[in-house]
Amino acid sequence: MMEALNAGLALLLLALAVWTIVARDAFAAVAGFIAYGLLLTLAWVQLSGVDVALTEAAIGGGLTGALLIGAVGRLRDTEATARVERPKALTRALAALVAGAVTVALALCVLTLPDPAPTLAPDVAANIAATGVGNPITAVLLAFRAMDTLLEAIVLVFALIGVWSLAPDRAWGGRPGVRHVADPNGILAYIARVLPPIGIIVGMYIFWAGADHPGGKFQGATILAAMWLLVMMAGLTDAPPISRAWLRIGLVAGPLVFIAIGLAGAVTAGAFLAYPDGYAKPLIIVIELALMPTLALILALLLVGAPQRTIQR
Amino acid sequence: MSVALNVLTVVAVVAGAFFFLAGTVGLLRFPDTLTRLHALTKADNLGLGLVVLGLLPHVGSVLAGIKLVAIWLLVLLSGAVASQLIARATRQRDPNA
Amino acid sequence: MTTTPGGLLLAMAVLVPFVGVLAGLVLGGRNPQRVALLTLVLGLGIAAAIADAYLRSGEAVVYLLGGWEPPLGVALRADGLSVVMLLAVAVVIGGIGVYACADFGTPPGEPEARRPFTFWLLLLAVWGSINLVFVSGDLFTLYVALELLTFAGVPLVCLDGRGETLRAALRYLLFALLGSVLYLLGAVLLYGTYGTLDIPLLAERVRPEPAAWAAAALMTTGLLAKTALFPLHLWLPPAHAGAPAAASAVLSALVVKGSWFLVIRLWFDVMPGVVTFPSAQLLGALGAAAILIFSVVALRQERLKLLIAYSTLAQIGYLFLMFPLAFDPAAGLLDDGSALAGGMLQAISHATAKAAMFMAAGSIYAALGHDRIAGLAGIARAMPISVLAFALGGVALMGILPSGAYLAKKLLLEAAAGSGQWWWEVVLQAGGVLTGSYVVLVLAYALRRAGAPVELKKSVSRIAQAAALALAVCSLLLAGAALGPLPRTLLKNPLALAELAPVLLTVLGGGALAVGFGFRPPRLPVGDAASAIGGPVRRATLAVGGAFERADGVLRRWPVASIALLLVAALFGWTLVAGR
Amino acid sequence: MNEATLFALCAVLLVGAGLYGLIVNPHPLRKILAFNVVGSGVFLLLGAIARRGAGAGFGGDPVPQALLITGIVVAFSATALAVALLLRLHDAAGSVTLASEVPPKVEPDAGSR
Repeated sequence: MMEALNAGLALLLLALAVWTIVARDAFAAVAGFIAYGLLLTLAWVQLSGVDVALTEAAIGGGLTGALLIGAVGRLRDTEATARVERPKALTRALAALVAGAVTVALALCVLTLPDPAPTLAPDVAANIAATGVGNPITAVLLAFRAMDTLLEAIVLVFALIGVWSLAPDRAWGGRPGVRHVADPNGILAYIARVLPPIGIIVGMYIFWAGADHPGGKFQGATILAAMWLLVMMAGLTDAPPISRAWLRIGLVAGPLVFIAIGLAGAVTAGAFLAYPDGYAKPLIIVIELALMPTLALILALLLVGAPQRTIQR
Repeated sequence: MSVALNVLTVVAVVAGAFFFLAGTVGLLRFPDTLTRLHALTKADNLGLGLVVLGLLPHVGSVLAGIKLVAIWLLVLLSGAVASQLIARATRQRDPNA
Repeated sequence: MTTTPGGLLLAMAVLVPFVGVLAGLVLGGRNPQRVALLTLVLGLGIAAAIADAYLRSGEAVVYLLGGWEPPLGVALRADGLSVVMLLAVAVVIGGIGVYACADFGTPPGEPEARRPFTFWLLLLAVWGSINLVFVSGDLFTLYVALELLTFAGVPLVCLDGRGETLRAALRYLLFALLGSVLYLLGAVLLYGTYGTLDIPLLAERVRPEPAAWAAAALMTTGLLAKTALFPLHLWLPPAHAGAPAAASAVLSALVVKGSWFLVIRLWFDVMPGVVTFPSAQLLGALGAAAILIFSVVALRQERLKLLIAYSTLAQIGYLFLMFPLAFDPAAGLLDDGSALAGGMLQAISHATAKAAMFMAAGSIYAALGHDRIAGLAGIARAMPISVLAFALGGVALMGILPSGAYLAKKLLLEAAAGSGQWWWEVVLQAGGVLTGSYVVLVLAYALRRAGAPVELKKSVSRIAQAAALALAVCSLLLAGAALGPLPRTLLKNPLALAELAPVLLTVLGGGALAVGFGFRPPRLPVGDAASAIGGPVRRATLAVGGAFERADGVLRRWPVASIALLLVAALFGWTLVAGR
Repeated sequence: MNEATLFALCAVLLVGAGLYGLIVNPHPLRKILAFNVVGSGVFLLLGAIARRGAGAGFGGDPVPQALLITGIVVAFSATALAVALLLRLHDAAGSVTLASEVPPKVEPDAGSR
């Protein structure tokens, strides 16, 4: 039964991926991709990766989908000219050939993966007690491979600097994106008042549960970002000018706290990003708590885009 | 008693599944965005509600029941947000739609 | 594996620039520049301290992050290669930073301006990321480092915000993403097969088998796409030629070196026993093709910055010649001997020289308001420092006395002779002559006397010009510095005829090529008799040059380039499987 | 066939389909979509590998699962930067074609506005 379901899921994933590639209309392709992202979440659950599933649903499906939907609307007028540039049949055949060859070679590699598979699960199990957290993913992300998590936060900061750097010179320091206007008494504004408190609680819960159960700062931060975006879209608030001091502080607070705790570890526990005995769990929670607002701000602002409106002096 | 509950479950879940089916058919067959939205929201609201209702007698604890109902309410809210945003985007692109 | 003395410095080499980015972002205003300049000094000190720690122990500096030992944890490692690159990058970034002060100051009266603000943050971002590439010992952390480097490099391309630079940046980003996803795919296969991503542990476990072959082919190809080795170069010329001079210097001198360095890590450290003789020959052949084609295309450019961009492409080819030379056929594996030393020396002198050349070209562009090569007459008198910097950079690229690259070339030639691969000796010598051709072409125009004194539209900061000159001198000084650890026998008497002959050959041969292939070659005082012979030759060279240029144009189309990418991967896979 | 092998093969096919789209779709937005398909294929392969490494009481090897979370976030950052760049190109140049720029010796001002 489960096998048939998995096979159906895999086929559906493939069909949606092919649709995303070959659909004539860009909007249809993006819609296909969002459905694909949601189905992928089910695949993660089937592969016992509930944490990954949450991340995929929040970021892979949700935020990426919203980003692409926004872009496709603004690029409608460019689709016709792009279609003219479509490569000739020979090129497409050649492309199919080389992509197919890579696929076959990869499939052969996959089928010859060693059995039993190499795994670090026993190492994680043997060392997780030292971190004080119950969720092995959190232990990997915040202790064993904490450097990757620090770098990931920095990746987001760089991406935001990159997006901001695309602003027209006159708009530097101003508000990003466009101002949304909606009927202040409309249903959207109503929902944008009702939903955020619930969303914030859910986001905090997912973060808090992440220490011992699936979840964590990232998934929580995405929900917070989504709530902020909803309030912006309902016209209840506007994106802040990028020169605001509180915003700049918020953007760097998480990584700086992370680095500071890491350096304190170098003094007290013998290594950068090490935690003194017995303090691992509280320090991990402090780091996650500091990272969450930063991540939520960056995720939301990456969606809003580059500053476009001239600053009012 | 348990027979009656089982009957309720079967009826409610089947009815919920029917609404999902109808919503999907509507999504595929209706001519424009707004009517498709109309079809979809029925699937979300009624379909999921009926499925949750059907499952309620079978949950082990009150907490699990509250969780199920909370899921339904959250889906209602998020569905409302999404359909509002989609409808607005549609109207902005084509005011006559 | 344990942490060694000075290990924390490795983390600092990465963290200090990153903290600089964060501090600049939060302080805002004109502070990013101040923070960056302060960090330049600090970072140079850290690089020097790492070099000191390495020289003291004579072994790789290692740091276990969080105290967790691989495979569970992540280790930072700096061997000789990393130390050399850390130092070189610190020097080059320092030079670029000084140069950029003239160009990227915040205008008075404005609280904060976009161009300077982002430039200084991105400069530090590039630095921290590339340092991470040099010191990371984990293939996934290296993936993140590569992405960081790309995200920092792409916005530098389009700092000016013109449509064509935005297009160049988007092409760069998309092709680089394609490259990094192939790299990640290879890393995933390695984890699935060997259960670790740590480089020393992988080196122990990797065996020649399908997953290792596929991973090597995919990762190498992905990295080549990010390095812009022929034929995967579609993104580089417009991106490097369109960026502001200081940004071009960063991109050309440093950013492409990150992925190049990872190819070395992969081939020499992760799978020296997996790579085969034919695969190393293939890598060298791509390099040789890059040297030949792009040198000729460079000669046909009308604009100085495009010429330098194409010269970067040719020099990238040069950097891959060491792979076949380092292959030890007897043992059937890559051997890190004199070929590797030569290749590293080549990379450093290219980094310093290319930064100097882009900076000099930027100064000339700013002063003249254009960078048409044909319109450079008289500039040598008006801007002697910049022209000198360009010339010295050119000398370093040509690999003639007295430059560090000369020693690099000798080392590579020695390796070629030692392994009996005479064909690479030909390529090495021809490459020097080809490089000579476009340097001579530019200098021939720049040194020409103008009818009237050149009118400069804008005076260019002397400090900026001096920074370019200083970097160019650095690339020459490397010769002296490298003589320390290298065997004395390499260079006995620099004034002996045997040493001077190649210099003359390179310059004169280069001059001949410049006349033959140049799009608008310098006019020579030749009589009718000479032009009667010259005519047919010139027609032939024009035809060849045109053909190369068209080939370059075809290869820079997206579908062609991306199919070429997968074909290169397939070729590497095939040479790895069939070549043993 | 167990679920790990099934989804690993599915992942490989996704990579192939995405690579094809990345080559032939001329519109940059479609290339970004195709890149995301390739990326998710690579992630799914790593997920399948994690599942194969189940043990010590975990349903999957936690290390690759943690890498996946980092990978998904990095891919999102890349997508956000690419989309912002694309939209800015659209505003500045009016077209979004990636075709080679016109060589400056023919028409010096081509491509800019």
